[in-house]
Amino acid sequence: MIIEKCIVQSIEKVKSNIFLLKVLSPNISTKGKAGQFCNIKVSENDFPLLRRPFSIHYIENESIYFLFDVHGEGTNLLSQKKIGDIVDIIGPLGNGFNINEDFETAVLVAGGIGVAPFPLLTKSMVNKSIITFYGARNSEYIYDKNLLNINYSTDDGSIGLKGNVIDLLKINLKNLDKQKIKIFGCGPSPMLKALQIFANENNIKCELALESVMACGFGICQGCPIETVDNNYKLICKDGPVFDAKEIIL
Amino acid sequence: MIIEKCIVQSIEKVKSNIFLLKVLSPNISTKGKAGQFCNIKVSENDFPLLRRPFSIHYIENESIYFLFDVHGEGTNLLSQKKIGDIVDIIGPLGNGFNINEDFETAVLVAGGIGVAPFPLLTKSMVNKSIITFYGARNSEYIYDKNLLNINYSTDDGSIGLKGNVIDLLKINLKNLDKQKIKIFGCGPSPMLKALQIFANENNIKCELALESVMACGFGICQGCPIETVDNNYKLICKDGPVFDAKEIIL
Amino acid sequence: MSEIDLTITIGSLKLKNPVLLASGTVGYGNEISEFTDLNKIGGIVTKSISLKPRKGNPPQRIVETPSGMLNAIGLANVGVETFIKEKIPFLEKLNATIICNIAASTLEEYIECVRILNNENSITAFEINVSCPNVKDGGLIFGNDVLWVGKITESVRKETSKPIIVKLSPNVPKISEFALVVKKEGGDAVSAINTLVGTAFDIYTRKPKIKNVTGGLSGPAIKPIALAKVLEIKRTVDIPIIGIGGIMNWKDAIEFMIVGASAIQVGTANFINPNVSNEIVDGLKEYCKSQNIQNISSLVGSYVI
Amino acid sequence: MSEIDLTITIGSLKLKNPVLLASGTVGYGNEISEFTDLNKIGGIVTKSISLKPRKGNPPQRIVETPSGMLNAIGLANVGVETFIKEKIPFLEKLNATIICNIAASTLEEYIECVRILNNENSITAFEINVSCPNVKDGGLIFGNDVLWVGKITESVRKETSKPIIVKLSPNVPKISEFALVVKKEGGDAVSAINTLVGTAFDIYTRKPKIKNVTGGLSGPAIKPIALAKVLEIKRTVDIPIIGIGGIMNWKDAIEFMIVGASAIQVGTANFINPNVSNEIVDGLKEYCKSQNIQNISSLVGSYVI
Ligand SMILES: Cc1cc2nc3c(=O)[nH]c(=O)nc-3n(C[C@H](O)[C@H](O)[C@H](O)COP(=O)(O)OP(=O)(O)OC[C@H]3O[C@@H](n4cnc5c(N)ncnc54)[C@H](O)[C@@H]3O)c2cc1C
Ligand SMILES: Cc1cc2nc3c(=O)[nH]c(=O)nc-3n(C[C@H](O)[C@H](O)[C@H](O)COP(=O)(O)OP(=O)(O)OC[C@H]3O[C@@H](n4cnc5c(N)ncnc54)[C@H](O)[C@@H]3O)c2cc1C
Ligand SMILES: Cc1cc2nc3c(=O)[nH]c(=O)nc-3n(C[C@H](O)[C@H](O)[C@H](O)COP(=O)(O)O)c2cc1C
Ligand SMILES: Cc1cc2nc3c(=O)[nH]c(=O)nc-3n(C[C@H](O)[C@H](O)[C@H](O)COP(=O)(O)O)c2cc1C
Ligand code: FES
Ligand code: FES
Repeated sequence: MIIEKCIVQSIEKVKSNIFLLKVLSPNISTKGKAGQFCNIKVSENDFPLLRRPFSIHYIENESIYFLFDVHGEGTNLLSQKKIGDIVDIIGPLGNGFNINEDFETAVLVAGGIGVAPFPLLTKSMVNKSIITFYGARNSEYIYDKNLLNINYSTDDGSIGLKGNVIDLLKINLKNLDKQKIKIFGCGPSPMLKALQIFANENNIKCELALESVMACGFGICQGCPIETVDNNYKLICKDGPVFDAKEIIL
Repeated sequence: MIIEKCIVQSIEKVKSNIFLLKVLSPNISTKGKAGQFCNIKVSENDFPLLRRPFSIHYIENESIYFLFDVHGEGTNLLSQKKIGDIVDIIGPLGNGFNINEDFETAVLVAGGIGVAPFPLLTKSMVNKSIITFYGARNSEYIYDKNLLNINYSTDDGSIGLKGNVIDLLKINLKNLDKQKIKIFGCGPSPMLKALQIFANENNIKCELALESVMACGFGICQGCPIETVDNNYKLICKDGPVFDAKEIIL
Repeated sequence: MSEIDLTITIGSLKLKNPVLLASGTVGYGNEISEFTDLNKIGGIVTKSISLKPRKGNPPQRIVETPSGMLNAIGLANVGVETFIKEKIPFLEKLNATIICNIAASTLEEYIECVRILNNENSITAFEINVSCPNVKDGGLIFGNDVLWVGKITESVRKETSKPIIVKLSPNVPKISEFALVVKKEGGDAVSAINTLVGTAFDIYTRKPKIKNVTGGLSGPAIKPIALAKVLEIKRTVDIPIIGIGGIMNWKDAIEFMIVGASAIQVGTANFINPNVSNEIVDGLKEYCKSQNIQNISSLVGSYVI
Repeated sequence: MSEIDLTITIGSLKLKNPVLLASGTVGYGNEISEFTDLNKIGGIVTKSISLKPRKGNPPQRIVETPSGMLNAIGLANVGVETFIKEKIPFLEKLNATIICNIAASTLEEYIECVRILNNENSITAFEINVSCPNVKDGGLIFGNDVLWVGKITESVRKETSKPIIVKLSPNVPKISEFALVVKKEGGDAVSAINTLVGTAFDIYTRKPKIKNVTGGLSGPAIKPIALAKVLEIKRTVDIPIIGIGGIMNWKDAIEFMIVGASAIQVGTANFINPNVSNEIVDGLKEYCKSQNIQNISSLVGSYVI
């Protein structure tokens, strides 16, 4: 965990409402793993007060990429950064995906901006086969660089299956040996919940990357609990944000 | 009094720490007079909360100029505006200088950024002779465009008299007929106080442009009182910011 | 859907919509009328009036703080007599409800003020300010004492049949006790909240940034506190509440109504955007439309806990 | 000028400088030690410890507000036993003063906690939290009641000769009455302030943004209130004060010392800049140098009013 002042190398609107930020981060970039996140100070003053958490989208040489949705004031300010601006970033935070488990095919399931951590995950798994299921509102919300074997679903059918990504997954997963795959999920809560039920019912290995409002991002505020099956709380920032689907109650 | 969304036409650092902002303001520009001010929203969000007051520096066609010092957070944000940005401005506020009185020579006395309202005042007085006395820390803090007959003083003597602007004024005023002049002063409080004493003792017509922390700028918060000689309060924003030197207690 | 009904009823007080301008933040209406249509809002609460004119505190009276401001105006006002002569004529012409806010240093002064002003037809209701933090006499000595608040309510009640709204101090652990006593003594509503006591110092001169040393904190900074106070009253006392504190836009107004405010007052926001009250009225309408709400009054206290 | 003396004495408690980390905003020190040098600051106040472990409140526990945040963590903590076994070993190694913060739902629990923890040599002082707004039992029922605060102080005083600091609730009209009773019952200092009760609601779901409905407001928004509370105590009661509330940088720390704080605690700011406490120590030194202050203790209560 490092606090680093990073120079903005590029920032562009890659899709309706979706921005791609590239910063030079000699320190965090060498440590960051897929599924980890950074906590970013989006302004130089005290407004907004708290940092904003974003998944590490991609790492290339000494640069880190973040892919984000403009959501409220914080992401709006972040989207207005200019090349050369300095951004104060804490990272890498949390635990990444576990790719060392015994599986042959990684099944990546992304809902909307939940796609953010998957390019780095894809890059990290050189010796696995990868299938990606990517659901979004419509084609205007899809940004699919650095992904492999992508199947799409959209709410309006503008690209891929008209429907949600869980339906898409169910249709396509029939042909695979459920013992040899591992699902990695990231997206909005209802999607993660459906994915959790599906994976657990079918006894498929599954990890989910969760979100929570966060104050600190590294375990000191206790603001981000998630209930576990043994009736305890874990911290999403420190013990997650990636959890085994069998471990948590969504 | 108008609320107007104005487009930034230019913004430049004209001197160490001093910025010149030019905005397109078809409405306020036609009404604004020398000595009046505008209350500017320096950000698009609620930080900082209050507007910041600035004198009308100059008006040209439909454009208004503001000359300002970077002082704290608010002026810092204002200095970061870019061409094309929209700035929310309320103006013109307060009463300007009274130039219709009977005098031949206008004596403009500026301390530091207090020079701001004088270019428009100079422009307004076509049928008077004008002498300007301009004191500043050093030559790096002097911006003297659109002024006439300038005499300088600086704390370090880097330009003009080494000393303060009141000394400069006293030296140079000896040759003038005190009945035929009117002094217009703007600058930091100690300077205004000294100027007030000098003018009143010598029975010279004198108007002073005052400053005060302001919440509203147009008379509804009662936050900006100045004591008058008849033991009352007037509001700097509404009854001023220009006051007769005989009227107020500094 | 037919036209959305924005009217609000607070006892015998009928408002055409729930948006009021808060006392001390609009003077007597004249200046702000250059920026905003006062006929469009529910009403104006006038700057606190006292029996005699008050000069107010010496400067510096205000300072900005993070997402807020401190003020120690000290109830500067023209006094009852001049108010009637010079300010009411303007207010009378408006098609908005006029609520007259009254401040005093003694019980007798409250009574006297209400007695005199009760004759003014243009005044629809009284807001009794028992909670100004910036004066030596009265103010929080009254506002933080439940017995005094009861006594004042009881006494002014006898002087008028117009609606009485008591403006409560937030500087207490249980604001609902104060609302309860207002109800018991015949008050029609409470408004919550007035400002919180705060201060700020210059670290080089070591002097207070406002001459009065302490001032009242207002603005967005206090919104969470104000919401909690309104909710506390709503959950324990059956009395209409007017919500105040840090309302900057229509979303904030809705939030106050959800936790229990029948109407809201806009204070500090007027200084930054003097047309904000009109924008809030529009925003309320749009929100109701989008949420299929026919009567805005159905929002009041509609929280889901 | 010789080296500036940053040491502070609070009764028998000696601090190498006035900068402490506030309870609940640094856990037990481990995580934050990756970002900041804990040996450089005056001390750490540990997360409130209760006799038994507490899970804390269900999520959502926090929400950002204008220049502040609400939290309803609900005193989630490992309990005294685990604290001693698992957390103290790390704290012991630090060259900073360890102040153990204790929370409880009954008087007996306070007593029991202090009794057990009094044996731990690494604990230099106790901060008694009587002011947590986010728990059903204890919390503000104690903190807003001067009799309870007196009783708790008196009782824990009997259990330890280590310095006792009582952490006061700001949700009261006269905080100095609480400071007075702490002094009377043998407390060594008070810390002020804990968080203010606040809430926030979602205007579409109409649900509270934090599950506990209300939470505690912290951050820069409350700084003016906290400063006023510290000043009020300083002007009326002769007891050392530890100032807390919205301190984001060294300037804020100085402001608190000027109004009367002998030491200060940094809370919410740690979340945004986990190295801020070290930066504050540096800033205090620079300020003293620039202002020709030899002993920082001379700043305490040096306001000019
Ligand atoms: C571990 C983690 C990784 C994330 N990765 C990404 C990513 O790669 N790309 C992306 O676009 N978004 C990501 N998010 C969500 C992102 O943090 C929020 O969209 C962002 O904080 C919204 O801030 P705002 O000020 O624009 O919105 P506002 O709604 O104005 O924010 C208000 C408050 O709520 C919090 N908040 C709002 N939405 C969320 C959310 N979904 N999750 C957490 N906090 C939220 C904010 O942090 C802030 O404290 C991630 C969240 C977490 C926890
Ligand atoms: C009528 C009037 C005309 C002015 N004209 C000019 C001008 O033409 N050029 C220029 O550079 N400055 C001018 N000023 C001063 C200018 O308003 C302040 O420099 C500015 O508000 C500082 O804001 P800040 O956020 O940068 O500073 P901060 O110190 O961070 O501001 C904190 C608070 O104090 C207030 N404040 C600080 N200094 C002053 C001040 N000197 N006067 C009033 N309020 C202050 C701010 O408005 C804000 O509310 C004028 C002030 C007034 C009242
Ligand atoms: C400058 C100023 C003056 C005020 N004067 C009064 C007053 O005279 N009487 C009163 O009852 N409240 C007064 N208030 C309190 C406001 O009416 C309101 O209760 C408070 O500011 C909180 O609302 P806000 O956050 O929207 O400003 C004043 C507030 C401010 C900021
Ligand atoms: C997330 C969070 C948790 C807290 N937990 C505790 C606690 O366990 N015990 C306690 O005495 N105070 C607790 N506090 C209060 C702080 O110690 C401090 O008094 C308060 O936050 C005000 O300071 P600040 O504005 O610098 O944060 C907590 C504050 C926050 C924000
Ligand atoms: S965000 Fe602070 S503990 Fe997780
Ligand atoms: S600044 Fe509000 S009355 Fe002058």
